[in-house]
Formats: sequence, C-alpha cells, structure tokens
Amino acid sequence: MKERKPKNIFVQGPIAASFIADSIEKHKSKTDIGGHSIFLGQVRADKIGGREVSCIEYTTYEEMALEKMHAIREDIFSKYDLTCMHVYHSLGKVSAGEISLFVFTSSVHRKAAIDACEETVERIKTELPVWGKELFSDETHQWKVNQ
Amino acid sequence: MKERKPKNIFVQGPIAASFIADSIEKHKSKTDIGGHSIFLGQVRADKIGGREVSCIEYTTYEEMALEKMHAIREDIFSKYDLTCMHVYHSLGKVSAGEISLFVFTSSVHRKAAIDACEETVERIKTELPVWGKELFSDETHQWKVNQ
Amino acid sequence: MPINIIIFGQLADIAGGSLALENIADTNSLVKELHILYPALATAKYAIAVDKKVVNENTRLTENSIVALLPPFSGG
Amino acid sequence: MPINIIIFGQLADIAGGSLALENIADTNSLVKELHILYPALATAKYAIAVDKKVVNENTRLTENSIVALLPPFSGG
Repeated sequence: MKERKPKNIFVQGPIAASFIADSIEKHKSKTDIGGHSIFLGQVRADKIGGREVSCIEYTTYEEMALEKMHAIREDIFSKYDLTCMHVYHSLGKVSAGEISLFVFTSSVHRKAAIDACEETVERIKTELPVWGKELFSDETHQWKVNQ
Repeated sequence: MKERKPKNIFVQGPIAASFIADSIEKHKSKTDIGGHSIFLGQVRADKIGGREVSCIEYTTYEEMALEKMHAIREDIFSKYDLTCMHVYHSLGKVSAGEISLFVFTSSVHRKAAIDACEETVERIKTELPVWGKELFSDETHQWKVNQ
Repeated sequence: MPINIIIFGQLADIAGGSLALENIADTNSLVKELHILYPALATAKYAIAVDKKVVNENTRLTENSIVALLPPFSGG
Repeated sequence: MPINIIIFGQLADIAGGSLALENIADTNSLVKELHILYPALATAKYAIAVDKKVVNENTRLTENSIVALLPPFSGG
C-alpha cells in the first residue's frame, strides 16, 4: 500500500473542501486503516499596521521542492508505520479563509498517523522551497515569515 | 469565538466525508484561523480467528458522555489557545471503511490545534462512556478493546 | 426503596440492560449482591458510576442515586 | 561560460528572477560578485542551492551547475 514514488504536490489556487472530502472518501476501501490525521493550513487575514492581508501568492522552486518532498516522504515512511500519506500545497493566489496546505496521513493505529502528520507539516514549513507573498487590500505586499 | 456551551456530539451511523467538508467550509469566514487539525477514526475490518469485522455497533451512556465531553472541552480550551473545536462520534452501526469519530480543532498558529486535537482524541478514547461491539460477517460478535 | 442500575456494553450481555435491587446501602454492598446474582460479573472488568461520575471508593446510595455499570470504554 | 542563477521570492524583487554571470569559479565568488552588483542582497537572508541542494560550504561551479538563491522558506 505504501506509495513511495515521487509525485506532484502542487495545485493551482486554493484547496477546496470538496477535494479534501474526495481524498477521505477514497480511503473507504482501505479497511486496514484505523486512523487518519489531517492538517490544513488556512490563510489568515493578518492585520499589519492598518493593512489587512487579502491573499497570499505562493511561488516555489518546483523541481527542488518535489525532490525535497520525496525525501521527506521516504523519511516519514521509514520512521512511522503508515498506510498512506498525501500532501497538497497551493501555488498562486489563495484568499484569506481558504486552504493552502493539506497533509493527510493514515495508519492502522492512530499514533503513527498523528505523529507522522505533525512531523511532515513541520518539515514542509522549514524545508520546502516555497514562498508566500502577503498581498494587502491596498495593493501593497510583504513577504510571509514562517514561525 | 470560543464555544463552551454543552452540545451533542453523537450522530446516528457513519460520519460522511461530505459532512466533514461542510465543517471545513464553515471555517472560511473565520479568517483569524491559520491551522486546522483533524482526526478521523475509521472502522477496521480486523481479522480475528478467520472471522472479519464487518461493522462496529456503538452504544453510549449519553448523559454521562455529554457531561464528560463538556468537561474535556473546558479543559482543552483552558490549556490551548484554540479558536474552535468540534467533536462528532457515531452511534449505531458503522461499517468497515467508514468514519466513526471526527475531532476538529482550529487555532491561529498550528501548534495549539495539533496538540489539542491529539489530546482530545486520547481523552475521548479513555474517558467517554462509549462501547463498540465488533460484528463479524458470520453474525458472531466481540466487544472492542481500545489500545 | 429499590436502587435502579443501568448496565452497558458487554455487561448487559450478562445481566441485562437494567436492574432494580432492594436494600442496597452503598456501592460495596451493590457489588457483593451483583456478584451473587451474576457470578460472571465477578470476573468482568467494570467501573461503577454514581450520578454520572465514576466512583473509586465505597459510596452511599439513595433512591435518587443514578447507578451505572460501565465496562472498559471502547469508543472512537 | 556563464553561470546561470535563478532567484526566488523577495530576492527577485532585488535582482530579478534570473541572472547569468561570467567568470564565477565557486559560490564564494558568486556571493562576492552578487553583493557588488546588488548591495541590497548583502543585508538579505538567503541560502544558495547548487543542483537543488542547499550548500553550506564553498562549492565549485561549472557551466552545468544549477544555481539558485533562496530566501527563507514560508510555505504552508
């Protein structure tokens, strides 16, 4: 069941709730799974000096990001007893309130899925060459800084 | 934004992927949220001595369970800086491959949502008076034991 | 006045979903009585809730007490 | 032969999305040259990737090297 071949993680624009539902639904036939852990990153309308973030525009160094994501996936699969893992990240503009990151891990017993999901999110945030440009409603911008 | 009034968590039968999508969608307007953490419990078709679990039938001591869930919710909100938390648990029959538990936490920064979700799941498993009866395809049964 | 007891999960397979017992002063007497009536309960693992709280020490019962027998939880 | 450099995020605001520089033997020389051409880069925080791997030590460059300037990542 383990999917370890490199695959694209990038989607243009926001990740729809219906897309997430479809991903969940596809696991119905995998009746060895007992727990799914999902992380969703949502764009915040942060207020900075009177301006409000209206959307984030994401860019990436795609070739490097996909190689890095493949390496992260290999590490996570070797560390945790996972049934499967799916990762999707937005490119282009994602408005405040919309989803830009979707990490989805599944395992027989819950602990592996939960720990793997959290670790994957942390690694994506620190290791994937992706940049968010926060666009304000007054058409100015600043570059996002990850915590 | 914090919802602390007691509420029902029980739904009859499996939790549909479309229900999960609707829950996610409803958070679009909460533009102070930066991260959502979701746990889904899925019924496994465990094989035990040649028999296979075809579904789990859940029962509860509802009044006690809702009081306990309310107490858990209060504890979690006082411990983590959450924007919101939603919990749904199935009652009645849920077939293998279907979802019986849906825990959904949201926060401004991801860590609170992730930690709160995991702790809530652990507490639900150990503290909520809910029982799962594993029904096999040959019409025999055994009572589920949580790890 | 009888004490009403509600019974859940696998324990209901042994003793039915509810019971009313007379002359039960506290939870220790309740357990003693139950194990006489249903010997299979003596080997079962369970907790007792009084008024929706699990009790770990001997607890006085009155006609208004809500008593429940709870096998190990297995939700999720 | 020129070394081609691709530039991402806020660094592209300073130096454009790509550059070709002649006579660059290694990443140390590259940094020196970049900071002369674009003084704002000298105060910017960034990493250098050669062939899609971040390099932390001085690294020899050839005409086939894929060089990229990467500001701090902020995905998710």
